[in-house]
Amino acid sequence: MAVQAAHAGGGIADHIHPEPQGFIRRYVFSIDHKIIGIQYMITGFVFFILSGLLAETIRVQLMNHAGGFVSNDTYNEVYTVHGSAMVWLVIIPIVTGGFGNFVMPLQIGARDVAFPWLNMLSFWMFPVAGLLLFSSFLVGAPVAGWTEYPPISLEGGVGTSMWCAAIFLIGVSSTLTGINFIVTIMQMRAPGMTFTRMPLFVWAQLATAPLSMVATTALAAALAALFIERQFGVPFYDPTKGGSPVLWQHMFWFYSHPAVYIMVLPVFGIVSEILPTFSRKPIFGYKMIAFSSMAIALVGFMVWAHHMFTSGLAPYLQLPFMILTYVVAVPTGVKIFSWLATLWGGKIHLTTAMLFALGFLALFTLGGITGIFLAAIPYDLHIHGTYFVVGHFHYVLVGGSLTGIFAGIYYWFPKMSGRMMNETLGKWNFALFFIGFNGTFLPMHWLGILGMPRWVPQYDPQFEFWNRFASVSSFVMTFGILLFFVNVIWSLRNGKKAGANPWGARTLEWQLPSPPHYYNFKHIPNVYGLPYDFSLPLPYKGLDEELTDSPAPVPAGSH
Amino acid sequence: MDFAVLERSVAVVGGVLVAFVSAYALYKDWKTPGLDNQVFKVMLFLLAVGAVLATLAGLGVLGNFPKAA
Amino acid sequence: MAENRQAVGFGRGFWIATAVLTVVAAGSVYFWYTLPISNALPEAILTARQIDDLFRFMAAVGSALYVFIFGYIVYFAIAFRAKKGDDPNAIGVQVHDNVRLEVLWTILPALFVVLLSIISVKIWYEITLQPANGLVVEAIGHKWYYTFRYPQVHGEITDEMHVPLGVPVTLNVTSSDVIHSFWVPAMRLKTDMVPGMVTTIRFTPVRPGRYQIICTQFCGTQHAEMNKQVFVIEDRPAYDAWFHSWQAKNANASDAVATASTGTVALAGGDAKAGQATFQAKCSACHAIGPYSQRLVGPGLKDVLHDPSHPSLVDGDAATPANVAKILQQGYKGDMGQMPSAQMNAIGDKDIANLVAYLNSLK
Amino acid sequence: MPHGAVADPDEGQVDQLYAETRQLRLQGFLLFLVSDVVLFSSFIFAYLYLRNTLPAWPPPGINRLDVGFAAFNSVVLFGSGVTMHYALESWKHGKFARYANFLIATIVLGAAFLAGQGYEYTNLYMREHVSWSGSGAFGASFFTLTGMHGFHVFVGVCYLTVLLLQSCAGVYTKEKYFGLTAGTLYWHFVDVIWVVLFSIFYLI
Repeated sequence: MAVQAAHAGGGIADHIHPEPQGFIRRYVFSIDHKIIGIQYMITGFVFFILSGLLAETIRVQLMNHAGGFVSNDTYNEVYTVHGSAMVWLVIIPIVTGGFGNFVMPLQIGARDVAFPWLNMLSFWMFPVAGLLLFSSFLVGAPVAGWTEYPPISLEGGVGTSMWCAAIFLIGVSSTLTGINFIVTIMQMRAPGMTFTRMPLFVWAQLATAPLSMVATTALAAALAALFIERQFGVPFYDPTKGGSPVLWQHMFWFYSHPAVYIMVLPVFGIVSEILPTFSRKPIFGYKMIAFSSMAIALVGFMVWAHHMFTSGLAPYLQLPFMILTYVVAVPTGVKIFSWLATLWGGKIHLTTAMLFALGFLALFTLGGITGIFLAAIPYDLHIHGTYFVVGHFHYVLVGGSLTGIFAGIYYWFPKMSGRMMNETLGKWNFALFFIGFNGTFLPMHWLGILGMPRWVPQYDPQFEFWNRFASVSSFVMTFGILLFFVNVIWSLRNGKKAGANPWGARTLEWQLPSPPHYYNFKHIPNVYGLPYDFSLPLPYKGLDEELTDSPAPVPAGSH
Repeated sequence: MDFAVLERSVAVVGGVLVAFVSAYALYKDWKTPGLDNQVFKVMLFLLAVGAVLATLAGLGVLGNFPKAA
Repeated sequence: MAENRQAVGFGRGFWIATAVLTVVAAGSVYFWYTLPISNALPEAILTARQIDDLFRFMAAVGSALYVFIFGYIVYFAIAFRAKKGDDPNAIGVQVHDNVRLEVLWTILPALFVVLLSIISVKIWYEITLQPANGLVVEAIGHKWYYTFRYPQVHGEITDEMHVPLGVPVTLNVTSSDVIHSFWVPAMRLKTDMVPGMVTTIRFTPVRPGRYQIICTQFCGTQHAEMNKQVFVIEDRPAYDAWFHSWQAKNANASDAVATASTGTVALAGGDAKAGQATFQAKCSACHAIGPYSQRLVGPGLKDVLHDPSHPSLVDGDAATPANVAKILQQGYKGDMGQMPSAQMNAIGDKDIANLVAYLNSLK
Repeated sequence: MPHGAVADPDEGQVDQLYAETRQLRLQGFLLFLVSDVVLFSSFIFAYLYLRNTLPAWPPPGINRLDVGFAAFNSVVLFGSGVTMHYALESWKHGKFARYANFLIATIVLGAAFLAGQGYEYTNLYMREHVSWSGSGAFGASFFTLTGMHGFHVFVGVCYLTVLLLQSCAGVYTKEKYFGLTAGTLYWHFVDVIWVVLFSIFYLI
């Protein structure tokens, strides 16, 4: 066919090819965005289990003020790999590579992402990076925390260099995915889907993709410099050879602050889909939510030095960073209030997905508020590097991102697998997770204020009670998460058949069969409205006929 | 002939040449449409700037020469 | 639509919930403002009180806000839930926007940001602009302990840190190996100890007692054990006694490791002869006694103080004895390596004076 | 425009489709170049930061870089940018022989630049004893950045050679030549990065 010959390089017409039939081409080295999305999620959850075990090792060690469960060095390795893996191998790949790949092309009415082969390449860098990172345990894993501040990270064996290589690789993957998503969203929206008709999840991905692209590249530079300094003795960071340790901190945080938004913005998108669906209400303040995502992404590039208030920067340099960090509170506040207003006056169906979305709202808000404490230089001088910080970022990343990930899985699982998840198990999962989570991380704020530093395998006996409390709570949380995996595995076999649109949702992906066909859309639909108006007919024309007139069913498990 | 003088003369002459040609190309392309052409225009402009810098460096206006020891 | 909104959204339940939340929020504000933080963690310096006040302010506003957000989440989830008897296709109130509300919740946080900025900048100025005229102490981080230097005490004090009550302290911190951190929770102050860099914090202790110094920046295997204490001593004679005891104890060990990076070295009475010996022992590995261009690691130093073609030193200062002494004392982070400081070279003020005298004698 | 026009590709709107995929690839390639710019910018930031923390630059014992030869070498690279521009222009106007000449000139100039840089490295290493790992932040930043750039030039030279061979083999037509556009974009990018590197290393 002439069409194929003209587009051997990839692009829209690629999916006019016949569906691959072999197992390998179809499920392993697939170029289908849906399969790749699911691959990201499965791989991400495998690493999640591994780094979850590491987290429990930390909590067991801290049951006793004198430690004693593992040696100091092992403990240091454990939390370093725990942090690095959770950030780079779990949350970022799942929210961008996972949900972004599976959901975003379906929501914009595309047959695939812009560069399917590149997409496959980005995915395969991810498990390789993960293996590299975890195999550093065999040779002595890095110890200096996920931030790896030199000069301490210049010491030690080859493990830290492996860490550099692994993160570099995942960074390249992230950059390529960012490029892929930007082009996809800019170029491949269905006709009629203007920017102001895009679902908010797509907006969130559009805000995230430039962050992954630009910030991650800056991190790649920092990592490359660390790597060549470690391996070839080229002085960038070593002060005794003319380098500067603070240089690393600038370059690292220039990435790692936006990285927080890479981890959280897509989850904002997930929540912005779930809340209107289960409230049977349009999202409140669509434009403000979309705009605030972009504002957060933009300001996110200008606040990195708020992680460095104790690093000896010139005082006049610190002030603008503090104030810009405060400014982030405004768009974030706008989002939270808009979500609240979306709930108001709705017909709320408390499905598990909705519970997790509400849980996200509750936990993330608290993480945002404690962020203000850390942004205020006078108070940051007190709590920087303490358990307050640990509590804060776990509220943002676990309470925020991970809760949102669970919400997203409960929401889109029927679309991915064609089966419903068990709602009873799901509600137990939510309850145990929510209670255990708060019990684990809430006391940490107070511990930090009272003087417990982070990165310690032993600590002052006065903090023992709350540490034990946190550890026990973390077991509860772990049990809750275990139920999640049980639920997924059980539902894959035994879940109720989902049908096309079990939740009565209105975005495009729910107008397709579950799971969607290989090509997604036989005919690309025309879009003529926002997907959130429950009182109006669906704003799509030209959808595959067999689905357009099926009535919106009641969400399962809502009573 | 001193090699250093030669290379500087080439830098000056070549720099002027490159600056003029790229400025001319920019002028010719000024109204071309399309994303790629917009990028090309920025690139040509920067190229002209670079050539001017190289010329000035060759003339000794910018940058430092090692002192004749 | 309006009646509908009245009935569904702003009925009695909503106002009762709002009233309850307001009471709870007020309670939380009261809680934070009366919370006796200083019982749990003493406020040992002048600014600690203000820092705690900033905390109270943020905690009060934050928790009040949180009470409303969390409360409304729970209230909405219950009040607006789809009930068993409802029409399965029932939908919520179809509102998209409310410009007034959105402007309100953009402006209010923005105002809060402005207010908070003003308050924190004010407190932060007070922290940074503490008086500089008191005691100058230097703290050095090592793996995994702290040492201190006091004026007129030779060498490093390996004991706990002692400061007299009410005297402003200027603390210069640095590190001898990796990044450490100097945190006294009771002082609400922390600064990183970055190798190759001197960072200064200032404070005035106002409460006698014994407080923990803790390292919060990961520095290796025994990071968790890197603690020391700071004694704030009310009894001036007791402080003086401690001070004199260290003066005596370090009187001889003194020149092994000398005070660095602060204070100027007295150059009078430098002995060129002794300087030459020190030069041979400590400097000749990197510097030749030859012209500037005779480079080993650093430049030749034969006429460092008398060379008209090199009127300034590597750090750009004029080539004067005092500036040479400064480089000898503080070191210089060069590119072919580091010109070690007096501390790293293990030379004292006297040695510096001798060396300068020696270099000055070369022509 | 989003891809409504390809809703039914069976009708074979090849040129329409080419325009669309070309737009995709163009944007993708430009974004790739943007991320490469960020990579260079990060290292440039590192260089300027280190330079700023040191009291004197170049550090004592290291002479200032020889701007004369660098200016000469820069002109070589900038000249190759101009020839590349005219190579693409010639192709667009169907003057394939002229295109080949210009492209070969570009490749030669690019290779000459690499040789010049090799000469400069040798000179620095042998005469001035400046090395990558042994000369502090100076050697680290100079060799890393110019080395990275040199690597990009090398890749570019290879890339352009492939393009030359491909165009000889008839891969591109007068209408469909996105590969050549991408090559030109890449080569201009390499030039423009050098404008920055030349300024910050030799001129300030």
